Amino acid sequence: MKREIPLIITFVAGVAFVLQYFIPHYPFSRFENIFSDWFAIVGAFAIWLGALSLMKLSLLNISKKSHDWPISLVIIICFLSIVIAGAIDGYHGLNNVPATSFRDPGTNFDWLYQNVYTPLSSTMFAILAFFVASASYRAFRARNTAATLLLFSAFFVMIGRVPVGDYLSGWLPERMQLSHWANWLMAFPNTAGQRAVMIGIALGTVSTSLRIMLGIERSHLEG
Amino acid sequence: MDSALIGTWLAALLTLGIMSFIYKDNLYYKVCEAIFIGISAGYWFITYFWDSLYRKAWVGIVHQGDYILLGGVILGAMMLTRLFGKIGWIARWPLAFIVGATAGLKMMVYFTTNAMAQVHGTVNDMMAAFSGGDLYDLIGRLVILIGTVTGLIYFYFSKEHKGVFGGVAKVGTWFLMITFGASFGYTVMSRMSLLLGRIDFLLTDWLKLVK
Amino acid sequence: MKKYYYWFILIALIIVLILLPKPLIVSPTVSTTLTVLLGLALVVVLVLTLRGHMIGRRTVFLFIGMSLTLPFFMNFQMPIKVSPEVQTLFDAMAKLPSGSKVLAAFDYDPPSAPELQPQAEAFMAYAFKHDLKVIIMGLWPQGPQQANMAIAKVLQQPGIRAKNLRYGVDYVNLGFQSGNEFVIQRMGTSFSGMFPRDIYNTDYDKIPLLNGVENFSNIDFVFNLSAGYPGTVEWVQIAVDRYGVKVGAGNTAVQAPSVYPYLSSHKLTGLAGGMSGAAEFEQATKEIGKANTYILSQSFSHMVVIAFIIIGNAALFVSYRKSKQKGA
Amino acid sequence: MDRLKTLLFLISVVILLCFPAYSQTDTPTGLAGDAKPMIESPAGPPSVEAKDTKNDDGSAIDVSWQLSADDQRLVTKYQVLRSKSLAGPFEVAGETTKGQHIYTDNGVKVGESYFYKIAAVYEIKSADSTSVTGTGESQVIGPIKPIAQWFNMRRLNVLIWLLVTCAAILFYIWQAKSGKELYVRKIAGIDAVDDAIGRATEMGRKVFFVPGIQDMDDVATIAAITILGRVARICATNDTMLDVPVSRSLVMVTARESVREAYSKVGRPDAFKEDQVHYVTDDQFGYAAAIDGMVMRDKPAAMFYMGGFFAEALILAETGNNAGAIQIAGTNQPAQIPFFVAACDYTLIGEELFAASAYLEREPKLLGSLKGQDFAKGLFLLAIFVLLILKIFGINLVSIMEIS
Repeated sequence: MKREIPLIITFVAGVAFVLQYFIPHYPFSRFENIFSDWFAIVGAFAIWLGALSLMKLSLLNISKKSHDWPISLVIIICFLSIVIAGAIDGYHGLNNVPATSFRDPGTNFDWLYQNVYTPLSSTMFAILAFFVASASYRAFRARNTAATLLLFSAFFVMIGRVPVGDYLSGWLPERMQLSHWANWLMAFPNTAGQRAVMIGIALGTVSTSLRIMLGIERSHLEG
Repeated sequence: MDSALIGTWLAALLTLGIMSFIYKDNLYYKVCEAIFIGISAGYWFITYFWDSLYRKAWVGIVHQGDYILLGGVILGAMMLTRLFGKIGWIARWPLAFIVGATAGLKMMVYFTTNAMAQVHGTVNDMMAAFSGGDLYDLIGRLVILIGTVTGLIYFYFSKEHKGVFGGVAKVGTWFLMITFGASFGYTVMSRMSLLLGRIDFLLTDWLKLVK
Repeated sequence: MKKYYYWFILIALIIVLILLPKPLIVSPTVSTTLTVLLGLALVVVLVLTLRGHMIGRRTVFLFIGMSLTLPFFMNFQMPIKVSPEVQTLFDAMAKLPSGSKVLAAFDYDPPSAPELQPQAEAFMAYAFKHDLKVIIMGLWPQGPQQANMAIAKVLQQPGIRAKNLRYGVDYVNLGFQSGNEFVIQRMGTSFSGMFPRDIYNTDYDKIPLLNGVENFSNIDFVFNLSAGYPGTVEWVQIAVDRYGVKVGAGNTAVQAPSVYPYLSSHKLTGLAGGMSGAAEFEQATKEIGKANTYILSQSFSHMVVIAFIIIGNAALFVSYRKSKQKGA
Repeated sequence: MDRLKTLLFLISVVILLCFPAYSQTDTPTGLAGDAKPMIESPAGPPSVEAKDTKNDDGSAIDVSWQLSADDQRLVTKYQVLRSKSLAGPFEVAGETTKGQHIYTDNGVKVGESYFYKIAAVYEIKSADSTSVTGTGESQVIGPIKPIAQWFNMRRLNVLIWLLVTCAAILFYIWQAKSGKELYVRKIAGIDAVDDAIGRATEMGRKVFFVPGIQDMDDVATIAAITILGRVARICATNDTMLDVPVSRSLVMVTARESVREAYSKVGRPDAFKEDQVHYVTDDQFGYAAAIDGMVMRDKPAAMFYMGGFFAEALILAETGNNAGAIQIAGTNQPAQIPFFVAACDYTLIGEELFAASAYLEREPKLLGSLKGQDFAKGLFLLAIFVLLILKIFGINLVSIMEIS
């Protein structure tokens, strides 16, 4: 039972979406709508699961007084503060006339979003710019034909996609200018390579999906 | 002090805190990171609550009597059993649903749009370029055809890369490398843009050095 | 140097920056001098590297920081050429008669805002000026909020404020729904099924703009701003290939190269990729904004990265030659 | 000269006189003095046709009409009017701009009958509100019933291609399971593993294996663990120290088992130490920073990066490069492949990672899938050539690949 039912659910849900593609008639069209709605709701619970697991882990850390327990405390405080702000703002919004949303400008939730969430999430990825630069200097080497071609192509794209490329090559005829090189590179060789990768990945996806639906692949149901 | 000013200073301090990582992994960074983890988990939690669970499920079931949505809620609630060790196996049901539905939809969309339509596009464009169009376009389309075919041959694992076949696969790798080079250039562009956004914030909104 | 000295230096620097005259724009001569100095510093790095002294990581960081910061104070203008992909996108928008219904899908979060927010603002301004009806939604929860920010900014333009645009009549924000590509799939049969209410919990049927909007067949154009999954790929796979709607996109630079095959197979109607795409899109729509300011810093940083790659490889080449000579 | 001036004057007078005359005939706005603007109605569309939309679930009807005679002159839009009875009342089902002559009405329900007529509308926009000034209606047609189809015939070609592909995959999986030897080509990056570890042995330095930051539910991590088994076996034979820093606790457990097994297989179970495979942190950048420290301290001779990598790939590859290690990478994350190619000696690109694991592990379901995919690739390549050659002979069959 513990094994069979999930396999049946996987099969039914998967096949419903495949059949829906070919059969427009009721009830297949209806199945697809119901499953899409369910998917949206289950997805929300899946995110909740992630957040609640994080809370559980942090609480365990604090109760066990493991070495970085103050960090866990910070996590919990921040989690609760934005959740409470969002809940209150949302609840007030329901009673307002006309109704307002918890993420409207001026709410506490929006304040946290603008001044805490946005700078932190943006900066987390922004610091990568520094690492790209240092890797350019210290690691990216034309050590073989493949890497050489890659770096040449990168060169044309990097210089051709910003106006400085045309500034430097402005003396050349229109079709020889660097932006034109970059356009050509993107439109043709890049498309070709991307397409080969795309078709390859698509077939890989088809075979993985097929294995999952037929229960040949069941690693997701273990553990 | 108004809340906007406090907000800007807070945002600036948090920005600098994360940036301090490039000097060295330190406590300031660790605290900022913890704030980020907590805030973003809470952000997702409450957003999904209002947008999906309230607006879609609660209102749908209670106000509009769309009881079929209850199926989704039950499956979703099963998901949360993961938090309670012993009955955690129940969570496999909704997981099976998610994995199955995704597999079914992905199988169709990838097979049609990313495989068949790409083959169609390659052939169709080539034909169009043959029958009319300038030399520039013809060469470009030919490049796409050769690149796609040789690239696919590189990813063909059932034959050893020897002789003519090996040569063709080699051409395929060249195309792939040019493609990866383009991605490389674009990724560098993206990373610089992100940092640019933060520097703009620090200079314009916080220090007000630039308009 | 003791550890806390760094803190003193940092705080002193911040104080100096706060006290500086504002706004700080330097003259063309100073700009040129700064640029030349940056170039000279790179030459010094080249010489050092060729002699076998690799400069430290933090020095490289300093270079990139400078190359992004200094251009903010400069007043250079560089002509921007609109690339064919962006032109296609703009042409598709320009063809829409006034009153057309455009679905704007905001599928990104704050980290991608530097690249995508200028596109969002240019799009909104263009749409409002040309009386396009905009229906906003997001497959990413942060998307609708980024949309609100763009609208708030655009509505401050006098020309647009004079139009007295009304929420629910000229634009509407449907908010976010979970479900990734399943959301698009469901919208193929019914928008109101997926979005029974807008962000203000107003019923779908009570919003005038959405009157008669059943599914994609009532939508004239989809404009998708995307930073990854779910995003442009899913919009093309489902909305275009199954429901035949026209989709144009603005992407982060990381994602842009991988959607080119869709452009070539005419599934995607135009693409603005990354900061350069944003600047070109601003040029095309004549809604000049942040991206045109940013593009100078962007140019500088690209040049520095290219210089670093060349320097690093020159060092490799020289050491390779040396080892060959020794061997011979 | 004077004569020319007179002529010019006369011509201008004539032109100016003509202007009001033109404006009176051209614009339909009313005459001066009238309180209400004069209404002029465009002619209705001469004929209308309504048909069930094919290949759908019966929720749409295609309506088409001939353009009104006044399409270019007066019409500003067409309204599609729908009713459930011949007599009405008719409601607006949709609108199109002028010059359009087809509309798909999605507002219908399967099983019911509908009547249609088309109104050509002439509309003037005034400053504050829109006022309709004239309409011309077509004849009513109907009844039409929307019908749901049981199979979307336009998608028959997709079904055939899909069935062939899936059949091939299943066939090869079956073949692999029944013990048939299936050939997979050598992969350069995997062959280089031996040399890289050999070098580490000669130099007496460590080997690092980094299995990415994804958990065990990611296929790339599973493939990585397979490759780790191979690496561990060679290390055990050569008596080279292997270090595996891990970022997920579940991956640690699996990787530890895999390494222990490898050491036992070559008869060196004593050489295996538990903390060779050790958990570092779940945190992305924290993980990268920690490995950075380890690499700087130990200066390994070879580094392997296999599995799912994201932004931290760049930091890792740079670190290994500075330590002077031979680096072999493999990932299915397209965004990171460029960085690995530029900074590593060998890179397994995307599918190669899975092919490598199938090649080493020889697990039937992976091997069979790989062969099945190869079959489909071959088929697609063949299709490209055949379609192009047929085209040269004037036969256009490209629609067999078309999706709709």
